[in-house]
Amino acid sequence: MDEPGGISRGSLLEDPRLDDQRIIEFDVRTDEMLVNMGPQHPSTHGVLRLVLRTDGEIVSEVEPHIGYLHRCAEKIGENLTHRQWIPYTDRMDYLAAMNMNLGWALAVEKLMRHRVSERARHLRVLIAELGRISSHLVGMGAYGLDLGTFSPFLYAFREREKILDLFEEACGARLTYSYITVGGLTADLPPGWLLKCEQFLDQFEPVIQEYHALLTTNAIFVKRTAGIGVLPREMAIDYGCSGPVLRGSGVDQDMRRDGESIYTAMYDGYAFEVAVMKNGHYPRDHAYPPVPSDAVLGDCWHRFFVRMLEVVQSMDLVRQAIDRYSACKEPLGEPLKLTEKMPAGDAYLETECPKGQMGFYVVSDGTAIPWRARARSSSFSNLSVLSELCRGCLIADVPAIVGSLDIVMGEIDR
Amino acid sequence: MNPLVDPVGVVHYLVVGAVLFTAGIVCMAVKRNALGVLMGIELVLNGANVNFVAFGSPVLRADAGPLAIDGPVIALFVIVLAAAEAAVALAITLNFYNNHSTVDVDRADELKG
Amino acid sequence: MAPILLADALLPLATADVSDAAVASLPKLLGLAWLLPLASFVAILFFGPRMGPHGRNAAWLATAAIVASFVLSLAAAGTWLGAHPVVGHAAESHAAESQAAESQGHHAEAVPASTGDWYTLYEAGRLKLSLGWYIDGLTVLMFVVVTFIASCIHVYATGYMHDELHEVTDHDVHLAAGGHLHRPGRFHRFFQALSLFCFSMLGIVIAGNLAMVFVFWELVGICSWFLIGFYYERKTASTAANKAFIVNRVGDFGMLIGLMALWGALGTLDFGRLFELVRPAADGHSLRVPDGMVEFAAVDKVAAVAGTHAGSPEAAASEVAGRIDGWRAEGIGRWLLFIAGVGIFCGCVGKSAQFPLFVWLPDAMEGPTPVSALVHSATMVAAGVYLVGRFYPVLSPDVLLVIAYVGAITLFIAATIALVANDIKRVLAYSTVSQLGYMMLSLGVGGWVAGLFHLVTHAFFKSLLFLCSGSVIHACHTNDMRKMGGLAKVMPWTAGTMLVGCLAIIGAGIPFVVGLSGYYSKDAILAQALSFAQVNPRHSILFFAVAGGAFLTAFYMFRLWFMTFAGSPRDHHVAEHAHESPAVMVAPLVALAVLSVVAGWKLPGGFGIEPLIEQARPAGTADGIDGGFLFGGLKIPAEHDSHAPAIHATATMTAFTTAAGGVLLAAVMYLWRIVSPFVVAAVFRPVYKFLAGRWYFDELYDAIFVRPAKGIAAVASATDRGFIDRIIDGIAWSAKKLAGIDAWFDRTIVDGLVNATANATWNAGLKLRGIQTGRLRQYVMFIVVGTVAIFVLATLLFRSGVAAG
Amino acid sequence: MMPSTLLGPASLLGPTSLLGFVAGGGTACGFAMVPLAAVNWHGLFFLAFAVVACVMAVAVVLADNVVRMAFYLVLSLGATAGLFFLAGAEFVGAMQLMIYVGGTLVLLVFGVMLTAQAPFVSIKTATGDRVLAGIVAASLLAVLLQAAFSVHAWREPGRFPGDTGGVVEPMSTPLGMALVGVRVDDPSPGLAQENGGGNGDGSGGAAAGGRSGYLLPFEIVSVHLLVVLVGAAYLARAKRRRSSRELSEAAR
Amino acid sequence: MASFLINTLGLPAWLAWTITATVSAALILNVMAVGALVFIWAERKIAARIQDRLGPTRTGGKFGWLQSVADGIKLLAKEDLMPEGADGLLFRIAPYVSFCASFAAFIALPFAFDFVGQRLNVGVFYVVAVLGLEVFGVILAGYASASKWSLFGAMREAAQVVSYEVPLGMCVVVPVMLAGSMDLVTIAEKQAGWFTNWYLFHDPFTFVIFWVYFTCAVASVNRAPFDLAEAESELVAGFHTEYSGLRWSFFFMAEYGSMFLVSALASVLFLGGWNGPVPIASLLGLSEGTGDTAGYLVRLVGCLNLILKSTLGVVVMMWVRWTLPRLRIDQVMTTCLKYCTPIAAVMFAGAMLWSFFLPGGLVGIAGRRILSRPAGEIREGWLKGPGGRGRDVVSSRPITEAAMMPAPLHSDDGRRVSR
Repeated sequence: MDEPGGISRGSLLEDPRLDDQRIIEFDVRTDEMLVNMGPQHPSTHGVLRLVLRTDGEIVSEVEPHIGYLHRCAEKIGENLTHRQWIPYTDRMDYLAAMNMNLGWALAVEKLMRHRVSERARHLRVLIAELGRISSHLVGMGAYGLDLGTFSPFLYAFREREKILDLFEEACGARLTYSYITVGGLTADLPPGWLLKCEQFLDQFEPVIQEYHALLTTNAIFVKRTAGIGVLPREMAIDYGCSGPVLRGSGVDQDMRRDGESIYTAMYDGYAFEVAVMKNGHYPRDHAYPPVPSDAVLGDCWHRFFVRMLEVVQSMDLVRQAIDRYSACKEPLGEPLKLTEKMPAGDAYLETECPKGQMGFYVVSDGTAIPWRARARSSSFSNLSVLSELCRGCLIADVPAIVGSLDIVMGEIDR
Repeated sequence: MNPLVDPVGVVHYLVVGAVLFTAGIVCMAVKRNALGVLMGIELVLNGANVNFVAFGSPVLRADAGPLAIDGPVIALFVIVLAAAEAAVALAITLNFYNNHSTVDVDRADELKG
Repeated sequence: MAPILLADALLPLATADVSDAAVASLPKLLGLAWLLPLASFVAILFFGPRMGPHGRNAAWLATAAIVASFVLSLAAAGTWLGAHPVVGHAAESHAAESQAAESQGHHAEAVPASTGDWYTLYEAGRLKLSLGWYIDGLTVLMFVVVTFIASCIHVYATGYMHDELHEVTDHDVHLAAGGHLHRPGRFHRFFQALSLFCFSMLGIVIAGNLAMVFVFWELVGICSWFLIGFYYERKTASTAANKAFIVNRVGDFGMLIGLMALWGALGTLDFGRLFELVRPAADGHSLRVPDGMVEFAAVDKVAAVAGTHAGSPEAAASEVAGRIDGWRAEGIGRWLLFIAGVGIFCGCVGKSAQFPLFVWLPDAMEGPTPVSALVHSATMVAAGVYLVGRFYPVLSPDVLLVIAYVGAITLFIAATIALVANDIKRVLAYSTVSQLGYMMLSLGVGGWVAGLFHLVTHAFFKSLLFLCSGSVIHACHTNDMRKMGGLAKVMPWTAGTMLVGCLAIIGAGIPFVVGLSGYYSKDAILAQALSFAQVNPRHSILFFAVAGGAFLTAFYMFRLWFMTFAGSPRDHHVAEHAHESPAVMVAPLVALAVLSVVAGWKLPGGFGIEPLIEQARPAGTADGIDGGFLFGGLKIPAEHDSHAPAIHATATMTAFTTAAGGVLLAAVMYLWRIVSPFVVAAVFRPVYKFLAGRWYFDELYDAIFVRPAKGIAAVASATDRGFIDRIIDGIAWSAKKLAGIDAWFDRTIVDGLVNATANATWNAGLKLRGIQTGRLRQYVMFIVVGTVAIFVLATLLFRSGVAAG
Repeated sequence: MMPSTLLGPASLLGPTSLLGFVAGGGTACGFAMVPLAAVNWHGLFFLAFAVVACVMAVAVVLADNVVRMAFYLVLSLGATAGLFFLAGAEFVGAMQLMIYVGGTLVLLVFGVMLTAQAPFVSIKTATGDRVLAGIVAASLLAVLLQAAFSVHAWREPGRFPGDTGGVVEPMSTPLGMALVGVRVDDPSPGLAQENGGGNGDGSGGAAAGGRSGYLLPFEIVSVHLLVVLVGAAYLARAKRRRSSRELSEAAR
Repeated sequence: MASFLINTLGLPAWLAWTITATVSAALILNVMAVGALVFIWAERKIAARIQDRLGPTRTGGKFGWLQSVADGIKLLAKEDLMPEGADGLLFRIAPYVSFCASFAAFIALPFAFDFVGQRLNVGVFYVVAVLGLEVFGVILAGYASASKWSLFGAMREAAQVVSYEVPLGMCVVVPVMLAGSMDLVTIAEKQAGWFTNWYLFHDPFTFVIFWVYFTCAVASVNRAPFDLAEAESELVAGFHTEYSGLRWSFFFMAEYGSMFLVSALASVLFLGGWNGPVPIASLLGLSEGTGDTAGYLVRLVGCLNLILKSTLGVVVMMWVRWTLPRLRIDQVMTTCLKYCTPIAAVMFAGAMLWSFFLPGGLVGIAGRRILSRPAGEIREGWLKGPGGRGRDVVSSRPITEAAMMPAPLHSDDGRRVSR
């Protein structure tokens, strides 16, 4: 067997059959195969490269290789003003760029100890939660694709397109928005936008049942996901997993509730319940399908289901935000003019992005250009657990597990 | 006896059977790969089968031959047993491969004198 | 008569134009009904322990199988009746009509039995072993009866055998280490054996030839062995099982002789062929010694004929054929027919517990009560009677007389023993033996329908009685009637149904009006015995035996009922624990009780069990049989003669008075206690002891067979040890000495030679091992070279032969 | 015509050249001498299948790559199935396709893949072995052909299947009946009479007399297959290997 | 057709037969090629409709009906790539092996009464057997591509198809048993009449086994949710990862041909073949067996019937594909060995018992089957030749006297049995 991509065998286990206590049975003595999944592969969500060590259909080890999308975003950030770096955050998690903007904006605001107006706060909630919905729609549809069903993907994109239409109307862009900025938002909503948004929510709500029918409760889907890639609670915490991956393992943590005050203050007065399994059931404020009997807490199915719940949760939050936003009569306020004089010091803030906890760290030496700008990627931490999850699974489970982690390479490689 | 003008007779089939049989024997004798030997065995059995079918065929002999239905029946049994034999032989080969890390039958000489 | 009613309801399905096809479907229907219990048996055998906790579901499987069999049997009955409706002679048995019309009416048209083979196991020359069927009204009826009773008993046993569902502590088994035996429950195994038994019994019923009968006969025997010895840790149970088995073998030995006589002489065991040979249709179905038997018996004469025609077998054969009628007239071959009949009957004696082989049946009560009810009252013992009935056309009058006497003796002995027995099940067991005697007697005196009718009705009420007794035992945990009494209050259902059973068995009824099922069957037997006695005054003792038996039956049955249910409790410990049985046990009782009442009745259309049996009557047996060469001047009267008012009225009145007398006496002694039973016993002490000792049959057999056998064995053993062993020891000593000399010779000379040879071989082997290269491919080459060499050699040597081909 | 005098030199040339002779010679004289209208299509198809079967069989011998060998074997066996169809044994042909080509060879290919390591895909044989095997095989072929031509009855031409596109007797029904023990192709008068009487529906007792059926061999083969199934599963079963850690613990 | 050529046009027999054979082959080839084109277009449209799209709309004017042709031209024009380490011969030949297997199976498939390439007595077995050969091309492709993903796909395919042949065979045997023949034409003929005569409605067991058959058929032609061999999210494209251009399209043609074939087989075995739900022809007093124009028309309608039913089956397969996720390989094997096979076995036994005890079927009243006939009768029927078996087959094909006569048989004492 040739060694693909110059991966030396030494970096992997010598012979897992002899050292791994779990594999003590084999039928035919087969040689192991090293196979490359990616960086050009239909189900690795971008340019992730996985090196699989397989014995027949059984995967004995998975080693992710990253860096194919590295663009030196953080280094660039040290040469731009705080506001100029916002478009670069767009390109991190390009599926939820709004939330990226929000994270950086809040971090800088934390550094400057600035508070945005009420109207801006509610608008931010509205936009961020819509962004969460659009991100989860992609994650959910693509997950179906990973498992071999094509149609739900297009159903998801159909709905996402409508959100993108709304975003386009608000800020003029469909993917890289740079809408939320330090000290507020670049513009207020155009007239009639709220009505369209409500229309969208109304027609979107029944569509979710369709997704449940096609995916969540589909017998084959359950067979493919339930009990697969079980991530135990402790391991999830140890690896620093966050977001739906963490909550899918039953850890009750959500930055919108448990985060720093500058972030949680944004959600003051909003009623929502964190989508996590507590005492054997999920918060049931909507009609959800029941948990299948062979699903184990922390498996692919639960991760997927948490995302499904968060879509509904976000819809609820958007509705609340629309009410509050339209009740606010004060002006939105202009974004901050970031001049030469910035407070020296540093600030780190984690926000709850669709993929997990996204942290931005800014160190300022008092000039308009940050001395350091760093990002803590949630997908990166979530991906790190992949090797653990894939040990001993089948090849077909690898896309299922990768898909359930819902990673975005732009965020990992930065 | 020209098969292009005269009706095909038993002897034509016998010639084909003989060629297949011989090819199988050569295959068994020449191949060092255990699977090649196995294929040789299949060829040999197939050659024999051709003969059985020929002897029992109602077409090839004007008098239906002494074997009549027995020919195809025996051919059927041969096919079935060949399948069984192949399964066992494959299992043996795999076992051999497990123990010796090769399928070279020349390496299976532990019982030599 | 519920099953028959149901079957009647199925009639419209089988319309006339499809009747042939319908009858053709009978073998399939009945065959399936027959095989279902086998399927259940196999399933339980392999998966029994895994069927639910402790194999609980095995019961449901077995019950489902037998109930399905019952339903199929019903369907078969409907099909049969659709094809051969039972019509017309509604009132014929009790209101006598003109006999001429009668004999023209239904006796003339004999309903053909359906015969054939499912599968031929083996066929070579004359010997043909096949799985076949012989289906007529009797077969269908027996199927319905057997499967129905078996269904009831399966249901009942699910309740009764409940204890076996968990660990059982057997208080009857004392371990050497002290304490009682603890063993796992054997619930599923019980049903496993029960299923196998049903299969075997149905096999006997449907069998189309004697060989098949024999196979299932033995299978029934082994099932009986399993079931009697169900509690095999108990010494009594295991010995009873062995006893039943061995005693039956004695009878089967006779049966084998009969089979050999038939097959040797006639070359077939097929029922249809046998009947045709013995009663040729051409001859009006009258009995005659078949040609084969004559030829077989007159073997020396045949040889003589053959000697005169040496060289032309055809001529000899035609001569023999010509002379056979003459030889037959001389009476040659009669003995063979007699032996065949008696031989087959021997088997029936064993299986149906007739004198002198009845001793096993009472002991067989060691089995669980459902077994007693099914195996030893309703079905297995009925097999003997059934076989006699089935084989009836071949039986000559002499054989029938033997059968009648054996039946009479049996019924009397058993009835007397039952008088004094105290074990509730033993009373019933002896009652069974006695009733079987009735049936045999009835068959023997020509009452074919009466005997088989009694078989059916008896099956209902005897299983009922047994199940009732089981219910009582279940409640009291004892078999001893002396500890019971007054149970009617606590067990009203059991008492009531058992009363119905008792009334049925004694033939209670309002004379000439209506009665329980036993009333009809028993009266028919009595009438036939009376008819027989009138024709053959020398044998009128048979009638008195029957009448006396009726009295005794009534007495002991009511003795049983009064001791058990009437009066006040004798043992308070028992009475306190007594309780009514669960519904699953009571339900079969009620069903059987209803049937015990109505089984003898007839529908307005004239349909009933008796006419159905009448329809199945073998051709040629309706008009009685004359002759008999052994006992001279024997005449078996036609059965419809007994329907004549004179005979029938007498019989009915006799039956009524004897039965009433018996009940009255029992009431006097056990209900009103005017006469103390103890006083009676004291007065007739020798008789009582004789009866209580069961006529000392066991002791008699012990003295006649067992002890002499043991004695002979002891003598043989002593001879062996004292004489033969000595001689052998001496031989051994001298051989040892001789061997010493031989050993020296062996070591020095022989071994030397052998070693030299071995060395040579070894060296040769060492040199030759080079050929064994271990190279697979070379071996192939060797084979090919060898083959080619052989071909070339063969071609060279046998050139001419190949060229000629 | 195949003159037997040619057999001598042909056998020396080995199987390949002989096959070439059979195929080439037959076609050459066929097309050269026979007008097109007189061509026997049955024979033409026979020739086509026979050539494929033989050439592919030889190709199996000559190929080094084990997967290619399997491929050639499939073609050879498939062509043989065609020969069976031509011989009127359609059922056998279909079975050959189904079991042999479909089942056996997939198994084989499976085995090939499991052992398809670069060093084993082609294991070379010494040339001497090849030559020796060729000589021996040639003599074997000579013997076989001599035997084939030695019986006069086999040399008789068969029947023209007519201008009906080869409609022949259906063989599957009598074949199936023979497998369950009834020989419908072999009427013996005594048997029919015996069956007619006695039995109710005549389904029993048909196995007697005449040629016997194949019920017993059929059953034996069934049991044999079962045993083989179990045996093969046993031979290639999952084996438990103790890990080195367990072994070291056991040694302690 | 041959008789027409011989009798009407006066062509010599050899030429007539050659022309007939060529025309048949060409027709079947067209069914496959055109069928594939149509089905690819249909799959695009159906998938689009399922996914709330329009699919091709412009190519060819309306409905994008020329889209497949455009695709084909593109494929023809594509560069034919072969990986460096590939086994050239096997790599090149593999698509054709698959295609030939699929094509060869069509030979025995009857499109209507007498509309069949070659009527075989063992038609069912032949079709199933030849269909099984298609896997061989896939395996060769997988091996020869020298790509690990291809090898994975091929191994999955081998395991899957070998396993699914077992339940598939069991399912197929049920109609064979009911019809008492392995001849597809006979099987379809036995279901003539109202739709209640279809074996689908013969008894509950056949109804169940039809669905088992369909499941196994989907699995054996590698369609979703059993398309493990080309699972694009796991194995990139499975066995045809390295293929492009025309060779790749041959795989596709084989796949679509097989889809149509198994659907057609389902129609013949369970859905009455070319017999419509209502026997319009016989109600009108027309017979398909006659050689006149009416007979040809009736057969043509029957042909349409069969194609409609088969297309329906193909559409259902597409519907399933665009709805369900893909199973995992172990779940595929579980489905086969733990569900399909036992169900098929039980249903087979059930159907057998049913036909034994209730030979008339659920509704229709058919004649007694071969199983319940005594051996003597079967022998007589066989001796009488094909015409004597069961219902008289009215065949328009001229059967000469010589062909009608089976081989003479010997009695025991060697005398010829004269008939």
